[in-house]
Amino acid sequence: MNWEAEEIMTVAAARALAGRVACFVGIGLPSTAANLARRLHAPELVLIYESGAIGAKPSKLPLSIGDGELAETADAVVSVPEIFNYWLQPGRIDVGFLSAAQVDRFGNLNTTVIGDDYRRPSVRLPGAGGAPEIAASCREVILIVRQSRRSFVERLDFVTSVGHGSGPGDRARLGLRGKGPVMVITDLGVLEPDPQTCELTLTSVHPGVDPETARRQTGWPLAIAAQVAVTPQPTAQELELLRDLVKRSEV
Amino acid sequence: MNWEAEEIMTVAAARALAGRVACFVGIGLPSTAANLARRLHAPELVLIYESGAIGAKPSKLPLSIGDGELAETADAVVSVPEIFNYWLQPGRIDVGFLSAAQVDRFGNLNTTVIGDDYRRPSVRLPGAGGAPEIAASCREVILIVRQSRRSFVERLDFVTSVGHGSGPGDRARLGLRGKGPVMVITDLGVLEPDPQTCELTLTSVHPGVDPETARRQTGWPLAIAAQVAVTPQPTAQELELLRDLVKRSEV
Amino acid sequence: MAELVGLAEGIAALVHDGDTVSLEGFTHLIPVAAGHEIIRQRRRDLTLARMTPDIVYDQMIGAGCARRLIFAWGGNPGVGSLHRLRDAVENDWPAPLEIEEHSHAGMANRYTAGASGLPFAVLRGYTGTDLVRHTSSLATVTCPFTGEVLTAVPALNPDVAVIHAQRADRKGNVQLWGLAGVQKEAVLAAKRCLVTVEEIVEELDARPNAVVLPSWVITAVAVVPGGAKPSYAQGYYDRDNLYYRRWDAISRDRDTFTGWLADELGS
Amino acid sequence: MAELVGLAEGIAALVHDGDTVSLEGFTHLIPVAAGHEIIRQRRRDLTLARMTPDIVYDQMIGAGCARRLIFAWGGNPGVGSLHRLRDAVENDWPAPLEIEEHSHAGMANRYTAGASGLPFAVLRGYTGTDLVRHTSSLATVTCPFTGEVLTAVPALNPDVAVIHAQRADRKGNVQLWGLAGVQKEAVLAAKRCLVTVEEIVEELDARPNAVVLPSWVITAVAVVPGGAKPSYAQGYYDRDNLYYRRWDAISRDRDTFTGWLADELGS
Repeated sequence: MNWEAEEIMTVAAARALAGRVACFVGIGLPSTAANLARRLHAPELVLIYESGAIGAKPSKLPLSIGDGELAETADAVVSVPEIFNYWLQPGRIDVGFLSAAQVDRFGNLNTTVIGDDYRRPSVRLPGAGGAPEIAASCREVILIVRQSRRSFVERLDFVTSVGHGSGPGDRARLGLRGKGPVMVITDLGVLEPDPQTCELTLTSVHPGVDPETARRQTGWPLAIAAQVAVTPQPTAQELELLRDLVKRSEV
Repeated sequence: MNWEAEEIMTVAAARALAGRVACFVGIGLPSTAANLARRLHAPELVLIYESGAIGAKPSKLPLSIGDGELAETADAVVSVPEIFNYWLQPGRIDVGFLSAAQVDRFGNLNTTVIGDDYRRPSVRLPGAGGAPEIAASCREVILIVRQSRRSFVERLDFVTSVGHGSGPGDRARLGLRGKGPVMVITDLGVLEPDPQTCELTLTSVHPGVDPETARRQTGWPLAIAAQVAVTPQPTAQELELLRDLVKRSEV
Repeated sequence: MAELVGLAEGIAALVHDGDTVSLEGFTHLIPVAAGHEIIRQRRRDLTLARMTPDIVYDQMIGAGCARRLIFAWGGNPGVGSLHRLRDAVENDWPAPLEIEEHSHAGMANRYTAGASGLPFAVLRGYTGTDLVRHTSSLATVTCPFTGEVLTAVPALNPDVAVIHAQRADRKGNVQLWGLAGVQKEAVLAAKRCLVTVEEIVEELDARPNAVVLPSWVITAVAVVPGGAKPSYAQGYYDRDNLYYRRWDAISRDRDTFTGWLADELGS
Repeated sequence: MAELVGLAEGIAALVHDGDTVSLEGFTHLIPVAAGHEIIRQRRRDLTLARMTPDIVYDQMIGAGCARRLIFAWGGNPGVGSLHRLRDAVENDWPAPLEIEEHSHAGMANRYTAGASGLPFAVLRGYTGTDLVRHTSSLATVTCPFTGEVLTAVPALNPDVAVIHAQRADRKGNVQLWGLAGVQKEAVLAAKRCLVTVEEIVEELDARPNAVVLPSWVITAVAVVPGGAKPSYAQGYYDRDNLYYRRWDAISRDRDTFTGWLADELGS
């Protein structure tokens, strides 16, 4: 079957959830990937939405983080202060899924402003939401960001959420208790932090993508692993379930 | 109708709740008085129990602070952390009802130990429970204590809950935001803090009680108001409702 | 005890120019009708607080009600930007908008501290982010037992909280269920509060995941059926997802927006 | 994910000599059967934590399980003293008992901090009382915004929390309703936890005021019908008030108590 770049990105993200118990889900691609994973290999995956739904099992993709079906299908519904204080903050949640307008080579994220002047930005983005604490407290973080020179930047205009800070040891120094980003899934491939330097390194490309293309779409000199793997093709089952999910969710 | 000392004490306490909206209720005589008030002049009085029942309307006296009927009849049921943090601490509750093993002339309370050595007391009492924060945070506090030289003491063996501390201005200095004890109801009469000195002063006696008897039953030289009122006789209705309540509540 | 009022009367009595106002609702039960009434009554210089300002705050900002915004995430959920919010921040239109920016965890804890009668709350948050450099209402606090340094946020105690709930009884006890967001905390933190409800019922029979706010902590209740549309009220109506998409087109352009404002709110 | 175990097996696996153990339950849903099993298995040197130690802690203390008690109110609710607790504190029988004493507000906040992954909690409490002189786990903290001085209590993170709930499903999701006390906080604060339940059901249908603890935060579930007696389990059985009165007579005298211990628990 043929597929779009966004589809393989979502499928790769869903696959990355194998073996996880609980996942803190942001809206958009992370939610699509997490719900796809539940339909594929991870039927018991616990989806946690910051609106207070723990163990939500939506039949279609919620358009917002607080759609009614999340509460109706959840194992437990709690208040927003409780979801952050009792569930996210202590580090109970295996994996947090985040996206961003900008990401840098250490997996730090910007969702706040584009432009040099915070008070008078050229683009005002939505802001932090739950991201800073998801990035800080989940045991691991997976990022999903479309790869381009505009989004993969040398220097963030604003650090909204901390990945690996300025490099090795920085998370520990800041008192951030989760591991930080372990994987960045893009429409071109997958980047992982180098175990020594924490710098994001291209470790696989999606079928048909040249590592040099990924480098050209990155705003810093992208490190490329000695062995670059190729993402296995999306299976027919993966694509069918994904398309069904997206179709059922159209407004 | 004839009545017992404990009955007029309870009736006097119930009367003292006139005009109050919400009352934080301890078990025992405070609970009896608050439930009597609901049946008499204060049908809308909101009873709050530290077990998490807000607006409980028990049909009989709960034996414990967490009897099932409290939750079943409550307007809202919340967790124990919530009852203390969201409901008691901010000073939303008009009146707290407390009792104690010892009370001193400034309405400070001991429910912890009898004896000089905290680590090896002659009598180990139950302890603080909710009392220190009820005494600190309710807008006003009413005490119900049987009056004797053993309970009305010159010096507490342990300060579990602060009344007026060591006198005027002490509550403000300690950062306690409620007014503190406004009334001590005993089996002999009623004591109120002197507006200048905060010292508990006998302001009324129950019918048939001589102020000198109250003084003899007090472990410090009891101040007696220039005009000592006499508690109005319990009415037949008050006594009947009280006795019915007590009878229905027998185990 | 809560007073039963009309919506216009309730807004007139409770919301004043210059107030700090929280219209809370985390996607669910957003008090949209109340926000529109604030626009109709031409309130000015408000400090609008909310975890997730969405289209009703976009409308209030575009209508010129707000001087300041305290928030954590300002977007059109599932759709994209809030264009009126952006136009205010990027271009001062229709008026400059000061912003005070937090994370969700920080805002939730600010309300929690406010509801708890505490001056601040402690959390693990913000560390290493640029929010620390730009948001003045952040500080650190040291654990007196372990020496660990944590983040402190100040209590948020709005002058007025406005929420929408499914129903109330005649005494003014309010019940809401489903995703309950931070509404209880906002109400308990506020100096006064207005609750719009779908209906008044004789008896608040028990509902799963229900939050009951007793009458004696509520200032006023107004019956406003559909008062949360285009958001949803669980058990009453669904989210109008199409409207959120349509808002993107309406709000993108100043003239379209001012036309909408005149047509829909006579403002 | 929670494992389904027998009670004896669960206690053997989860509760070890020297542990800090919280059997929580605020009058309702007290895990009495689990406490009795701890006595039967002759655990020693436990630090017993609980807001309201009542007769099951009196029994455990009298049986010699405890070295230390962390608590706020230790009485026989509605009846009077806990005679075994008193005998331990006043006369070191059967062994000396260290005590660490708090208020309810303090204990509730200690569990809340524990559940929240924070090292401490802030409250308005204790000020001016003698608890400040005798309880070492109290400190002050200054608000970085207002300069106000408040009370700090350290997080309480038991090695094991034990609670009783009405029911669980086959996956080990636990549901309890009615007065829920501080059980959620105790479970989330603890390193591991055991939940005894009245029954396992196919489906946890919604209940008013229900708390659901998902399987993945629970270590083990044991089916123990009547496991909260003589306290009560709302929807299953009432509080046996008479037993609380009878306990006063049984516990008042060491010989009567040791007879009870031998007869009832073979200990």
